[in-house]
Amino acid sequence: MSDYVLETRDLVKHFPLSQGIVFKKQVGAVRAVDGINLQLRRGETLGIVGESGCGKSTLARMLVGLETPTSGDLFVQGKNMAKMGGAERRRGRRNIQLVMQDPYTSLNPRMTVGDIVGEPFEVHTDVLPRDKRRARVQELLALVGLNPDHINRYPHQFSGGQRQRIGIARALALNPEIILCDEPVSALDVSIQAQVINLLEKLQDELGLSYIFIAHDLSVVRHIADRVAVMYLGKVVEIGTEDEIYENPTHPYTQALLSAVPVPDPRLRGLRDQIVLTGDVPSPANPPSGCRFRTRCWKAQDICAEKEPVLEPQAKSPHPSACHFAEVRDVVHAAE
Amino acid sequence: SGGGNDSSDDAAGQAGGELRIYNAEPAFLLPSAGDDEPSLYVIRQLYSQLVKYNAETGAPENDLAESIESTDQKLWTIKVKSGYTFDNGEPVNADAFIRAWNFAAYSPNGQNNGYFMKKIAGFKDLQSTDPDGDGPKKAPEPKAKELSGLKKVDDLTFTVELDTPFSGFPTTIGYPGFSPMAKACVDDSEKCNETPIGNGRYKIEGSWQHNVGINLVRSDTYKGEPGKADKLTYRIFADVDAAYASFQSGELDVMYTLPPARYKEAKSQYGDRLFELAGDSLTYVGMPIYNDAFKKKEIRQALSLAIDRQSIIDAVFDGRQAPATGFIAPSFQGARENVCQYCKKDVEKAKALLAAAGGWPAGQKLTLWANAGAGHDQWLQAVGDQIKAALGIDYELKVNLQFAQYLETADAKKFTGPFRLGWGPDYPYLETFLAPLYSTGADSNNSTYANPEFDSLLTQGDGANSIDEAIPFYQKAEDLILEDLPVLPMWWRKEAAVYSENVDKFVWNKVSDADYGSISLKQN
Amino acid sequence: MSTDVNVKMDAIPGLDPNAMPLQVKDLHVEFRTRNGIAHAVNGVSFDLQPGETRAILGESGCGKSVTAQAIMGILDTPPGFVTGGEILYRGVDLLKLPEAQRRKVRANKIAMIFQDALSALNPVFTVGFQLGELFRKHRGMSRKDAKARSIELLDLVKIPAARQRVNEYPHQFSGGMRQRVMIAMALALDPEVLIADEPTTALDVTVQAQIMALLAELQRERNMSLVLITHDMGVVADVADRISVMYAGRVIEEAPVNDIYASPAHPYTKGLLESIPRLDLKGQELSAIKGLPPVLTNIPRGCAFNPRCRYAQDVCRHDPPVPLYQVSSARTAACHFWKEVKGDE
Amino acid sequence: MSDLTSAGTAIGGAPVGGDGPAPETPETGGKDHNASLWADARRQLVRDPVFMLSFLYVLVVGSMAAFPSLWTSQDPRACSTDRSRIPPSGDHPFGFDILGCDYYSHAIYGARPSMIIAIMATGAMVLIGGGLGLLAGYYGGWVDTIISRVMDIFLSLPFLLGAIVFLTVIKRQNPYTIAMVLFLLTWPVIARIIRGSVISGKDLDYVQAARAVGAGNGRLMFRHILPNAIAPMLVYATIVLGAFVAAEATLTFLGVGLQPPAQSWGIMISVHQVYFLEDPWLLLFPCGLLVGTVLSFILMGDALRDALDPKFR
Amino acid sequence: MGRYVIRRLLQFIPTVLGTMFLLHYITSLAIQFSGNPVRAIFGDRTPPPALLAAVTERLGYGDPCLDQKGNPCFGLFLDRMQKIFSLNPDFGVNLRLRPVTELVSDALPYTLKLLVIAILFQSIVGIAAGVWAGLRSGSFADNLVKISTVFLISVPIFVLGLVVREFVGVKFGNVLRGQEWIPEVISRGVFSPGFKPDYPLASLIIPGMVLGAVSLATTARLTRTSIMENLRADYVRTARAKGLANKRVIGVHTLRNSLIPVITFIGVDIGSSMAGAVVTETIFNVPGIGRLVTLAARTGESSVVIGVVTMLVLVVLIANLLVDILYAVLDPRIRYE
Ligand SMILES: Nc1ncnc2c1ncn2[C@@H]1O[C@H](COP(=O)(O)OP(=O)(O)OP(=O)(O)O)[C@@H](O)[C@H]1O
Ligand SMILES: Nc1ncnc2c1ncn2[C@@H]1O[C@H](COP(=O)(O)OP(=O)(O)OP(=O)(O)O)[C@@H](O)[C@H]1O
Ligand SMILES: [Mg+2]
Ligand SMILES: [Mg+2]
Repeated sequence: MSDYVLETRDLVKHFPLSQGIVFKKQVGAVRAVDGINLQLRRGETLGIVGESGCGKSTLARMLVGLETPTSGDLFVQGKNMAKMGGAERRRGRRNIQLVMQDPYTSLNPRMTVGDIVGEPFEVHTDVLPRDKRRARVQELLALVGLNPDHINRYPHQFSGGQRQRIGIARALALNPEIILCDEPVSALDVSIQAQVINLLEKLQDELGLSYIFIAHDLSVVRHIADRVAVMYLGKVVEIGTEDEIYENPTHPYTQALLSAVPVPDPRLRGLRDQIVLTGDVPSPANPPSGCRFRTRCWKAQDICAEKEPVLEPQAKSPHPSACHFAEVRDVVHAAE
Repeated sequence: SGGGNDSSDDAAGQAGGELRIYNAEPAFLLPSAGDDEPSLYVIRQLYSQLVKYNAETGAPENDLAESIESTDQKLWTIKVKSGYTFDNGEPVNADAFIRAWNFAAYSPNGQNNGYFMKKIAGFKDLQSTDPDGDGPKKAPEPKAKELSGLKKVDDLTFTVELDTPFSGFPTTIGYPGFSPMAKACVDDSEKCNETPIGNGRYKIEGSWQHNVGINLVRSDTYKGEPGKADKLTYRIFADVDAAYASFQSGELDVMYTLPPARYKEAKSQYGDRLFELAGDSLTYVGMPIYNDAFKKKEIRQALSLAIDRQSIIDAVFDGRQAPATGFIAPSFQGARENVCQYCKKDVEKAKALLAAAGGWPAGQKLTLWANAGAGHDQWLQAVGDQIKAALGIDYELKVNLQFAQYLETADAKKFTGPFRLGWGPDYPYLETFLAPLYSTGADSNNSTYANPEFDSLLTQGDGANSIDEAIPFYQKAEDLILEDLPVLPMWWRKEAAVYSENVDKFVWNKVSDADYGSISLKQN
Repeated sequence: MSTDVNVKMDAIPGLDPNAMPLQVKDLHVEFRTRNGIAHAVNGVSFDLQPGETRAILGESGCGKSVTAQAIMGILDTPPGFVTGGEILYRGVDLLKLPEAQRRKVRANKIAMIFQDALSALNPVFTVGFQLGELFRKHRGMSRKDAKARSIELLDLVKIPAARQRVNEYPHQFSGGMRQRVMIAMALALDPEVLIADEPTTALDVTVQAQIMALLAELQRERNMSLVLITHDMGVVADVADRISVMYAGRVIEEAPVNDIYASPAHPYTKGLLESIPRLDLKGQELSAIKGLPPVLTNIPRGCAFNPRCRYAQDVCRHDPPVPLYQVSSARTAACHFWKEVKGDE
Repeated sequence: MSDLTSAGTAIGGAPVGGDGPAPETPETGGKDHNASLWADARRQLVRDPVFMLSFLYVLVVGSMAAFPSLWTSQDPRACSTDRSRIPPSGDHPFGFDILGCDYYSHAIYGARPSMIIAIMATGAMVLIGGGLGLLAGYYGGWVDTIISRVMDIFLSLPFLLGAIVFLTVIKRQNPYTIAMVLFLLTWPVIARIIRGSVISGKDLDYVQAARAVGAGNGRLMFRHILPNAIAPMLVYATIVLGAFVAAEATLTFLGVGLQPPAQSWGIMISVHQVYFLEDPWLLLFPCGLLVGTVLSFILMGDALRDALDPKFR
Repeated sequence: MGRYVIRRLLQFIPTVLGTMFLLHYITSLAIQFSGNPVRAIFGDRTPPPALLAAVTERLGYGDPCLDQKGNPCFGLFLDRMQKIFSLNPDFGVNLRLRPVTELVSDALPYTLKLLVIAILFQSIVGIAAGVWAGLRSGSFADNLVKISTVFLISVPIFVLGLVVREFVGVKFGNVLRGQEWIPEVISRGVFSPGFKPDYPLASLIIPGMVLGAVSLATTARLTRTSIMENLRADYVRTARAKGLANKRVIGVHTLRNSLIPVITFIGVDIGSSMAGAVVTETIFNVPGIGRLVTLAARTGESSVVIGVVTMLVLVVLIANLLVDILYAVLDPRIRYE
């Protein structure tokens, strides 16, 4: 049963939209996350990609307990979080830690690095006796490649990349098994980004961590992920191993997304099979009927408006893909 | 209108022009209700009474009255001159007076000047009484609606019967509270308050513009001596300093008072045009005789002797007060000079008296009381300083009660130390300085002084056949309180008025103060 | 009505229609701040042929936007000051022109698109007003005509229902739409040069593709020269003709697009290219540039890149590589060891 | 292997360009400086002559209030009407007031009530107003609704009018009651400021990060949210402190403030304002002291604002 | 937009009721603890108890709950509310038997005029000074505005008022009044030491300016910072890049955005200006609301205090509403929420 360190079943988060003058009544909801099933294996990295606003962060926030799901279940090591008692749940939560997107805003500017990294110990006082904490913090700093002597410095005395390392050290403090990275490098410069990715990979090797890695940048996800889930408007539209998604995408949205990624090679100019989507992402408060992607899809037929495709392997898709007309198309290597 | 241009240049000055007058906001323009200075200043021009006072001597002279006579000082017969009318044409006759006085006395009408009717027989029956004493929702109707002491004889004659004989009665009825009132006015007194229906030298133009001004014009129908100026324009100010600024800017012709701090300046700047006169308003420091600490008269005498009144007057009032040397205003008939032997500072004697009385309880502070926001704290503090310096009694001030609460404290006899209060005469008769303040159980006897000898002297004075006969009794009564000092008389207000260059002849009535109707303006 | 009516560029003395539309020579810009003088641009030179796309590449803070602002003449002064160099538009040094004349060059001849379209559009005026303003002030059109032209422009940049949307406010548009509005605004007066400062950084990849495609199409139609500022090596590879790579306020390498990607001649360019995750390197560690970008108030002596450079020798710590080394006829690089770098594959 | 550990040592002062924020979140740039905010601010303030002068002045006034006997050996209550309004002289640098009390010692002793009122009212405002603002902003929902409505009620009472009504009712006008009334009428302002900062602060990334780690409400509020809200509050508090010193005088002028024989600058001014044409020094000395104090506080607040606001660097 | 207004209006109700109850309770406490305000109208003369009782009853201070210390007098409050919110609003009478509605309708026009002058003065001069300083930050102009505004803020308003009345109204005015050629509106109207019924508007100009002085300082400072901030905004840069003239860049693109916080301030400040009118009206003898309420509070006329302050609160709230609407007009981001 617990093959998975983490599993979600039909996880849903709706943000109510209310209206009314005196008594507020709910008139609808932003369906930020709308029924998501994911499994994360031990030691694996699951990448999640998707356009801005598709619900990636909301999903991440539910996983770490910052947001209560509207419905659905979250299993950590086979145990349902919702059914756990307070203390047990707290212990369960420790197992999932978060690395946030922006290293400039996610560290309290008024706390020293030592305080920031040591905060988990102050909150979960049973983890480590007080006198051992400082040494542990220094160990953590060393682990993420920072000078342990800098324990009394403030975040602003560090560069972006270093700050992101502080954030990672904080996430590691409680010895979690799962680390959730919500766009951990998108705020960093290209030259710095690589440092952080290298560190994350190193830590996974050393500590046997499982990652959920959320990103905009498809090439980064490809570099780090074992499996990739593609999200569109609160739903996963395609999921598979990194090879399956990048080499053999079957969902039109995944194909469009991949084809839009610029390739840093001028020789491929004009040779790539670029699919330029028209129109904007519809509002999650009022998603299209049936297949949510149909408004921008070049394959859309009547059925797409009527029937919502399910996320499972299709006739022409060996891996799960939520499209009635799923079909492999090589967009990355079009030229070759 | 009312042109005086053709008439010759007589001594009283020419008629005409607009006199711009400083005033504070009156409380009421209804003669039965207005009892404060600003109200009276307007009402006196709108209404005339049975009696008026001689500007120089203050002696009462018949005005609307043809005659006022009595044989026993108890039943008075009053004849009214004929031909006088109200602004609305109603005649001024015996009914007009009876109507007005009944209206004032009937307590549900809530007229402030009802108080002045209380010597008239039957007054008690017009007061609603509260049987259980703690105020049911609606007070019961009084027993009667009309004063039994008022009787109409004929159209122009009526009789007034008093409860007890009172020789000063004819003097008192010059007070505007005794004005006649038109029927229309009594019927709709609220309207009459806004747009008075008077019988005086002036009548209102438009109606009362609250907080802004009141405009009067000379009444054409008035049969007596007409007013000088064509118009009297009262400008209403909430703050004397602001008014003085207006005066300095040439926007006012007469100010009947001055901001205390500007007295010196006004004196040097306006010279002759600063009118000064010893006044008759007393400021006193009452002694709570009901409090053990003040029971001994030596204590009261010692306190009085510790105070240097003149020096306080110089420091705080720029000399604008006259130290009190007795209980009766110096300008009043029957007043004597320097009768108060305890009103001069004499530290040695004060100490001796204090010692004789057994001294002041050690460590106890003397609490000096005054009402808030009226500028009394300054001089009271000086009084405290002087007592402290002379007798070593430390003091504290209790000056934060608003007037209403302060007066309630007075009524409830809850003062814990000397308290400041003032007294202005109701009528130019020396009795007004004695009976209401010191006779046993009198309304304004806030010190609870009680001396049967004093009371009987007053009764004898009231029953005397003439004022001249009455005065010695009153003086003897004054002698008693001069020794007992139920209150420490502090000073008499000095009237100080300024007038502008436009004013030709300034007239100040000894009793009723600035007489705007008689002030003439320069004509050019 | 406006003084800007019928701009006669010939009025500018020395204007040479055959000269290059834009040429920047040894531009220097500094910011005088409380923490010292920040040398944001230290000798930037490049030129631009008609119809050409010039990419300016570099990481955050290297002075790309400041260069663009200096060209437009919209630096915040103070604290920013142009302290040297020339900016030539068709042979005329814009820096020497009086403000009134310089103003006529803006939008008419050289226009600019900003990075963050939401903050670059005035939130309190409708899109139509902000577009129409250009026609009214520069072309003296009436309100009505200006509006009609605005609608045409919105159509041009493929905004659906332009007629209605012209009366809406910027916050009512999506990110991609706003950027289109910015483009429309820049193209309104048919400029010869368009400077696009990271036009797609804030956008999703799918939208980025739309915008880049649109820009390319419009550029082709109008034979406009384009200065494309970005830090995305991928975007550049697709559209640029020539590339200038900036580091610490200087152009450290300048070359035709293919040459740079094939064989970078500066270790920084090389590092940048190597740090991009690539398919063939999957599973391996990425090669990162070590260290941190320099602080502009305190740029290292010698070659600014020397503390992070794996080729650095003593000479790099003392002598700045000025002037640039001519790598080939069309290429320059600011590295003493460009040969080694280029050969070291 | 990458050589990352050495990178940290390369950093000296505050990083400028290279460490700039991500393009998507330009406004976070200021955050860079936050931690050293106070250190930076202090450094800047010490160099600011206006601030230092104001600070010095406030120190002087503060010491008058705390230790009046340091400044004068005269008893301000030793008065004699014989010396009324004698102009300044060597022995009595401020002369005598209307009751013949030494004006200089009155001014010295008068500092205390003014300062007590200002400090107590500001203190209560910061603690209670700030606390309520914190609760309202942090918990939102009905807590916020109730606190906000109460705030509205107190805010809609015009300040001076409210003070007059309250003080005439209270009757006991001493520094404490006046401070209380000033507090009652002004706490919503601070509460609003704090509420605003808390609302914007509680969604900050680092607060979310702490919450994700499992931090409780108390920790989030006091460790993470509040420290950030303190800067704007402090700036405002300084300015308000000055305003309160002036308010004491105005209330006294309106007759609802302190009453003699208490000593305060407000009393000195309102008692002697009528003499300002005749003996202007009677007004000038207390007014000068008062205006100086208010000015100092406001200038301090201004300097603080500039020093704390990264935008003005 | 309409919704927005309605919502704001509905939000008023608890505020207004709450404020009225607060005032009601305070004034009831005042009567409970310090006694019958009616007593004051008889002054030094102690009135016969029957007379006092009669007058008390007539003026509406006869409710027995006013004798119980601490009693919030809900019944009385409900009675009052009923009268106030009936078809013929009745706020009661003052001690001189004048209806409060009449008192307010007499006084309000003066205060409103004063306010309008103050606000005009404060906005025009304040914004002009703020823009001037903001455009030249660090220059002499900037420092001048900075210093003079702080100074204005720190001088108590009554001292300012007195000095202005004596030196501008009296002294300088007298010089003008000596000059034949100066029109009377100026010499006798504008430069008078206080309100004059003959020049009901002109004579309010200087008092209005004094009233506006304090807020003027704040307005100027706010405008200055706002301008300085907005000058750095990206869209201002865009406007420059569009080749617009400097005048337009500032006048159109910077100013409107900068004025949004200023207008909010001015709106919120109306309440405190009303309060400031207490002092100004006293010094310049303006028969307005401020004076009315001060006197009423002193004499404990609770009906007047409640009536006047309630109406003031309404004015303040309505002003705030107007500002909110104006705000929405100026800032479309709010309008379309
Ligand atoms: N607290 C909230 N209340 C209402 N709506 C919300 C809330 N948080 C998120 N949303 C909405 O839910 C949707 C998903 O947001 P989310 O932040 O998860 O997107 P994302 O995929 O992380 O986007 P990005 O790539 O921009 O970070 C968005 O439309 C967003 O507006
Ligand atoms: N107004 C300013 N005041 C002070 N310094 C400034 C100002 N504008 C820019 N700078 C500094 O100039 C340097 C270059 O900034 P610039 O905006 O050109 O960077 P960029 O290359 O465009 O970076 P990005 O990719 O982040 O947009 C930076 O260090 C920045 O801090
Ligand atoms: Mg996100
Ligand atoms: Mg930039």
